[in-house]
Amino acid sequence: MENLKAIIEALLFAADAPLTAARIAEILGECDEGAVKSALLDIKSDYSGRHSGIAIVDVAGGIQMRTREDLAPWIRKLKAPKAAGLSQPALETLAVIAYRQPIMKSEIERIRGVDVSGVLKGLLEKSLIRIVGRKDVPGKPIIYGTNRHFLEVFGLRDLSDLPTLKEMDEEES
Amino acid sequence: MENLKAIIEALLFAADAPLTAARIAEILGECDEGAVKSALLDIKSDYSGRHSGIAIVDVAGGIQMRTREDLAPWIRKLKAPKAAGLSQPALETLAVIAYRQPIMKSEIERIRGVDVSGVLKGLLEKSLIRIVGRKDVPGKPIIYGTNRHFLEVFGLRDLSDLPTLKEMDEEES
Amino acid sequence: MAYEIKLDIFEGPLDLLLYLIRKNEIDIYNIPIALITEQYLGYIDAMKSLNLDLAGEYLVLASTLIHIKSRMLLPSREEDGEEEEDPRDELVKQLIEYKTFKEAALRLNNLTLLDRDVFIRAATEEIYNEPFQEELTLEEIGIFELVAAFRRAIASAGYEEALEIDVERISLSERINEIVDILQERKRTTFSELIGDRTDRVRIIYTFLAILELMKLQVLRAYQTEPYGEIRLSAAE
Repeated sequence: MENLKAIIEALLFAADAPLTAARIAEILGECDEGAVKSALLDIKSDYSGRHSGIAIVDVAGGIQMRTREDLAPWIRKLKAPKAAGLSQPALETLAVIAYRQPIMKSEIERIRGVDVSGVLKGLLEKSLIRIVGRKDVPGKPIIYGTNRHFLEVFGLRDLSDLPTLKEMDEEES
Repeated sequence: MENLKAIIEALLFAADAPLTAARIAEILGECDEGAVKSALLDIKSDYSGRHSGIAIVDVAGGIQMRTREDLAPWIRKLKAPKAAGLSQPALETLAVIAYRQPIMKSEIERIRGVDVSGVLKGLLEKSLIRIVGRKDVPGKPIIYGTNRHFLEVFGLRDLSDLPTLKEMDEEES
Repeated sequence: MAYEIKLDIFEGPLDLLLYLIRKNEIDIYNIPIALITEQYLGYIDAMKSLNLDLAGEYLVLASTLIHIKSRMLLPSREEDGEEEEDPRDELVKQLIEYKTFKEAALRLNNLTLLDRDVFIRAATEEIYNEPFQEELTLEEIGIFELVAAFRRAIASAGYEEALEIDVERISLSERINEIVDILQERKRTTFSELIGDRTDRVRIIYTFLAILELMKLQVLRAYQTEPYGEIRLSAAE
């Protein structure tokens, strides 16, 4: 069904976050998830087959249209003034939170050896992390975790997709 | 040149406003506007030829990727206000109620500077707030507070789990 | 100057220490504390002399290093044949943990980053030919978004006093909500029932304040049949 593919293509294009097959099926109404999934596979191979500048990728539990990675230099020229990317303190803090979540601020500071107040605030504003709750200890400290947007930004399907943490084994050397 | 088309496709996709052939040629550097224009025509006919859900249209003196007009009903479903969704005004009103409860409508309006009747109705329907009672002053104004459902939605055990502004400011310091 | 300082390149005292270890090609499990302490203090002095804003954390680690150094100088006492722990152990553990995450950060940075390596569509409404109101689903809203929304709301109100959210006020609201819940279920209750067997003073005070507030709001009525007698509460009609 050619039109099904066209509709899904348009939905992927218009969505501002990754879409799940279930959500697409829900929008389509009389269409089951299996049909959506096979149409998605078709679309994916169409795009890569015709060497499109747009790629269809699995990310953050859904599917999203993105520009092809090797074309980044051109897109960056288009978007010139906005320098993207994260600062070193933000990356380090994010790494600690991603691998150790849920985690308290004091714990992050113990690991990084520096105050992380400003960095946390910035990460919250970028929606990369979120407040998960409060720990049930005196003072009820706030605990942090990563957000779904974190997965989207780092192109991860889920947290198990994180690069493995090379914990240096003390016994080793 | 297949890659030229891919680059232009990616640029059209990533641009936040219609692009002119001149701008695209400028980004590409060693490419003249004529070549860009003919590539654009190619891309246009590629998209319409394969009945893509995405159309390449001339608009506002430039060229833009858009969803195909006849697919609008589906896109509208994707973008429809979500049953469990909150608009920015609703979120702000909810926040004022959460932090200032029990609070009268007039007080919320004084803080927000706008009429909040409709928003309050929506929040009551979503069971995020409730009527706590009526204040004993002329007109017996209704007083609002949050509901148990509010705590559930935000994953709070009780209201004292709400971060104080001071805590959030400390993150900044 | 003996030490070339680029403070910006260090992410903190642990990072500086890792740098010194790397520079001296030292085994992280066997740090020559005297040498490292000397170099570390050299950096600190240089930073000070450059009037660089030295974060307190650098000084804390300096004192830790000096402390370890002095402990290393003491002859090790082997009591009851038990081996004394190496004074450096704690620091080594901390350094290794930090190093692990520093490397993890590097690996994160090597992933395909959105808005750096790949891009999603940036244009919004105009592509649908009609505007849509953006709404967030409840799952997308977290506590931070709520706090941020409150901040925006009171910022536009333009007065400062509203900026304070104190814990007392929130606790009072909490108590008020609990009492309203109870009254909606049972229509009447008593003060001692509300307190229950929990006797902490703060709870008693907030309960009392909440009742006063609710009386003022005419949400409940309070009766007392005798002085110092049980306070009976019922939902106002």
